[in-house]
Amino acid sequence: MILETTQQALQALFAGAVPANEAEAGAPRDNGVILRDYQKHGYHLDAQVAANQLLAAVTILDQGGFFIESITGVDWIKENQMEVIYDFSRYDFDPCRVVIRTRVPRDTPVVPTISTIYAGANWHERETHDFFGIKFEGHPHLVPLLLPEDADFHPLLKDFKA
Amino acid sequence: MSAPIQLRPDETFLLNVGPQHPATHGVLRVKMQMDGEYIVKAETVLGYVHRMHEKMGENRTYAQYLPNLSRLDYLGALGYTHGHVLAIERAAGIEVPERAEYIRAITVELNRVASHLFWFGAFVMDLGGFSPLMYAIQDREHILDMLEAVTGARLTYCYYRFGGLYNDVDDDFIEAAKRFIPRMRKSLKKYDALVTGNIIFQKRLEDIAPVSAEMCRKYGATGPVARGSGINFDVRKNEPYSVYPEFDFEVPVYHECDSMARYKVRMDEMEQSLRIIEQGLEKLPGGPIMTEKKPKNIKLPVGDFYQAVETARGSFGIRIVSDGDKNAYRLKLRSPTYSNMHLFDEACEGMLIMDALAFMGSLDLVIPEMDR
Amino acid sequence: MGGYFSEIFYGSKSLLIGMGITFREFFKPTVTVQYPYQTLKMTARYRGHIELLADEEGNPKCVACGMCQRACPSGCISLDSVSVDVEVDGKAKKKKVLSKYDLDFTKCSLCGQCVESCNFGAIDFSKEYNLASTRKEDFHFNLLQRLKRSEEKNT
Amino acid sequence: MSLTVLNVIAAVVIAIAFAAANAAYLVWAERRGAARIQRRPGPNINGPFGLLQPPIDGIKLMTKQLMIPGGADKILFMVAPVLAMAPAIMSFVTIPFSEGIVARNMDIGVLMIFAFASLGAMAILFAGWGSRNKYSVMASVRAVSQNVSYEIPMLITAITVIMVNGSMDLKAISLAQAGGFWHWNIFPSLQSPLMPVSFIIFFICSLAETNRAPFDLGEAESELVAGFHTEYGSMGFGLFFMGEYANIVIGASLTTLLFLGGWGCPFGLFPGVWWFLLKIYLLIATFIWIRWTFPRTTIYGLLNLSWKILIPISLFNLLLTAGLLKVF
Repeated sequence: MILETTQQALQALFAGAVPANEAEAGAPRDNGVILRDYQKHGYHLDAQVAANQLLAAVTILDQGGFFIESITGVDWIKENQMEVIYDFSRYDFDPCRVVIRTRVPRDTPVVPTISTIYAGANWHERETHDFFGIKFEGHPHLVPLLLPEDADFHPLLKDFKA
Repeated sequence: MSAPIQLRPDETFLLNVGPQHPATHGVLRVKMQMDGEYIVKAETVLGYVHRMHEKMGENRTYAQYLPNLSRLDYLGALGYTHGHVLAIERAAGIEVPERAEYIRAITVELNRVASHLFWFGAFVMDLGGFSPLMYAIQDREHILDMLEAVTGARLTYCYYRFGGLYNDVDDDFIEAAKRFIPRMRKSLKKYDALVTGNIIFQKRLEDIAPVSAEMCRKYGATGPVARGSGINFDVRKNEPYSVYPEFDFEVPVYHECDSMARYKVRMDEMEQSLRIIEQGLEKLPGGPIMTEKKPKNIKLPVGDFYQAVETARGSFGIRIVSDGDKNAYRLKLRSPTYSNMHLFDEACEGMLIMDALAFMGSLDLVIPEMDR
Repeated sequence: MGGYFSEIFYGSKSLLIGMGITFREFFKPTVTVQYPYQTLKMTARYRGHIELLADEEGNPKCVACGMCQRACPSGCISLDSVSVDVEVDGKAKKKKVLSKYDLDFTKCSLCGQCVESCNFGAIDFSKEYNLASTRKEDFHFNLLQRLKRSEEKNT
Repeated sequence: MSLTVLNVIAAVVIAIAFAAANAAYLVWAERRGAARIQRRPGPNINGPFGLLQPPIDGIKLMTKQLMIPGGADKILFMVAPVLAMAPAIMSFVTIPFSEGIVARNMDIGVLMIFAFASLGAMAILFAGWGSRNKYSVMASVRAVSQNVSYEIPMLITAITVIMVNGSMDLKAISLAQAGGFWHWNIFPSLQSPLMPVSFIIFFICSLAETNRAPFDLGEAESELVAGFHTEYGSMGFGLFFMGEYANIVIGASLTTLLFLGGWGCPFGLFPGVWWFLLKIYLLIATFIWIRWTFPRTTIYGLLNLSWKILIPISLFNLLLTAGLLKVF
């Protein structure tokens, strides 16, 4: 039930035809909402949005009563892109795990912060900044959290050499 | 009861709690801006035992990464390894024999009881009562003995394998587990009388440190912290995995939102875990413990896989981004205490330091799990 | 006012119940093991550090294939082999013989991947747990030497 | 004249020796007792039943370097441990162990012990302030407010006993209760029907005054690291420790003298020092038993207990006793 409403709400962010399943999405995929096979992937909805749509997408989830599970990044070095992945889930018995992802250029990895919507995103964003150097615009306190205070390296980048 | 007092943010001092402090149970640091004994503002500093497990996940094969998972949460390690093997099995499409899944559930629940027991002892010790810790450790020792006889380790287990188990349980284990359950129930009654009913204990926890359900949602708190705030959320029920749908158990939920509610949730959870173990031992089917159709070197298909499990501390998630290689391209560990601790900063404002540290104890922190 | 007195009453009662419990515990026997004087027997599946196993002739079963070395997540096993001429059925043959098998126990996480990966049953866990030292070097085990020593002891 | 001086010196030496021996062996008893409650054997390696553990601990403490943290107020820092120990020893001077065994009996013995007991709060304050440690300061402030609040109900109950027995002389109070346990002050009489309540109040107050669990807020090791003696090592810490145990002995002695008939036998037979010692050690065993059973109270719970429960009840008891004394 919540799955369909969330899917529709997220789909409204995209104008025109967007891929609705994995097969249509192609690789590298275009922005849009995909229904995933829960048995295989472990989550239901997979929405790839542009960085400027992020706040709108997260607001939809916040209004839908989702809680924030985690935020992480992936360094796609071959495609010269950086991906930020947001995991959301629900407390009730209508399981619906939503993944919001956004891709930004690797050289200028900047996405808006969602800590204004979800206070708990604060540490997750700081951690992602630690590991990938992704900048979260508007974050109140973007200093290293898990790495030392003076760390200027980003260990999860694929070209990181210790 | 802490009366509402007017805090003076202009006349404060900075209290550095940790990284070496008896209440933080490890190396956690909280910078507290204090007005007398009241906390005006707190900032948690993490990372003192950060080991970059996620990078190790990229450099090691999936099988080689197995021992890492038990180094996250040293008190409830089996829950985390369970999440890892389930994630790989889901992604690679490996079928697990039923007997193996039952043994996994039994051992995970035993480990959960052990973890909660240790938390119980340490929590009461935070409040100044020392003897319950010793009683709790005494009971926990029985569990560790059982698990040691099966897995060969006491804390950092490496027992589950993709598609099954390292080795089978024997009759001794089943007997020991059956003996343990009534013993543990008796102990739980003792803890109830000695600690839960104690007026000093109640006064210290009741109405202290309220965490609203909305706050839990914003911070992504899970596990007993969320259940103590009236949220009926347990991954075992909400998103059933393994053989948990086969078991008849309840999810204890309390609506008081205070430290006492979080305490009671965990105490009740021990009883529910005992029920699961009881049923598991009864239903334990025969058969193999390892699937035969298992590739020697596991390679996952290209894609993005997520698996959530309910560990002793909350919902643990593991995300594997695979590019088809024998290593993960990216491996993210979502640790529950990381989110649970995050709300501490906001929730402890205006609290007495005494209550704040009791609140911290009620969050059930394991620092290596938080720092990863 | 009634709440005031009932709280005092039930509070005191709960305290007395607690004291009753600790009083009973006082007279129960102790449960601890006096470690250096008493020791526990390790269970059959206890995982100590690994050890080489010998065949009937007292030589290591290991064929120096290096599977364990590759399986180890921490890279704590290093082994080496030499080729020796042996006579099998009257014909001279080259055979790989284990010449070195070192375990750096400081890195080992006792996961058991090496034992599982071994196709020849040449390594197993030892039951040793009294391992303590102030020097790291004490945990660089020469397993080949250990095997020789234990074989000598047995004969 | 010189005999009197010798007497006094002997009394002081004995008092110190008694305090030190008690401190050392009460630690042992506490560790053994706690261990039994927790189903461990406790210290049992050094000597039979671990009886050599206290002297070894003492030697260890004495041979350690005395560290003074940088920035600490040196004088206060050094004075505090002595100030913790000295009043405790002084109080022994006036405690009658039996009719004949007392260093210096005074007409105002009760008053003197209370006067010295309040000096203990100064030691804690000095230690906390002098250490230049935020945890220590917080702990000492807590401990002082606790000591001040618990002195009030303690004194009020003591006054009740003094009124009933008509003397501030500990020896006289004890002698007034001689001849069987039914004469003891703990049991209600026509003039003082609430005496058992007074005893419980006095007992709770002596727990709080000696900073014992569940009122050990000055130490609160899980919150304030080690409270006011965080910065103390070696014999500085040792003196605090001895002072604490000496205070426990005094608290138990005072309770025994005021409520439990002093050295009197419960059945009126063979009164003497053995009964006194038996009673105080039973009380101390209860102290230990309580410490290893309960969690710590909060600071406001502690103050609430004193101001909202103990003080009103003890005041009511005082008034009731005063009235009944007039009637009967």
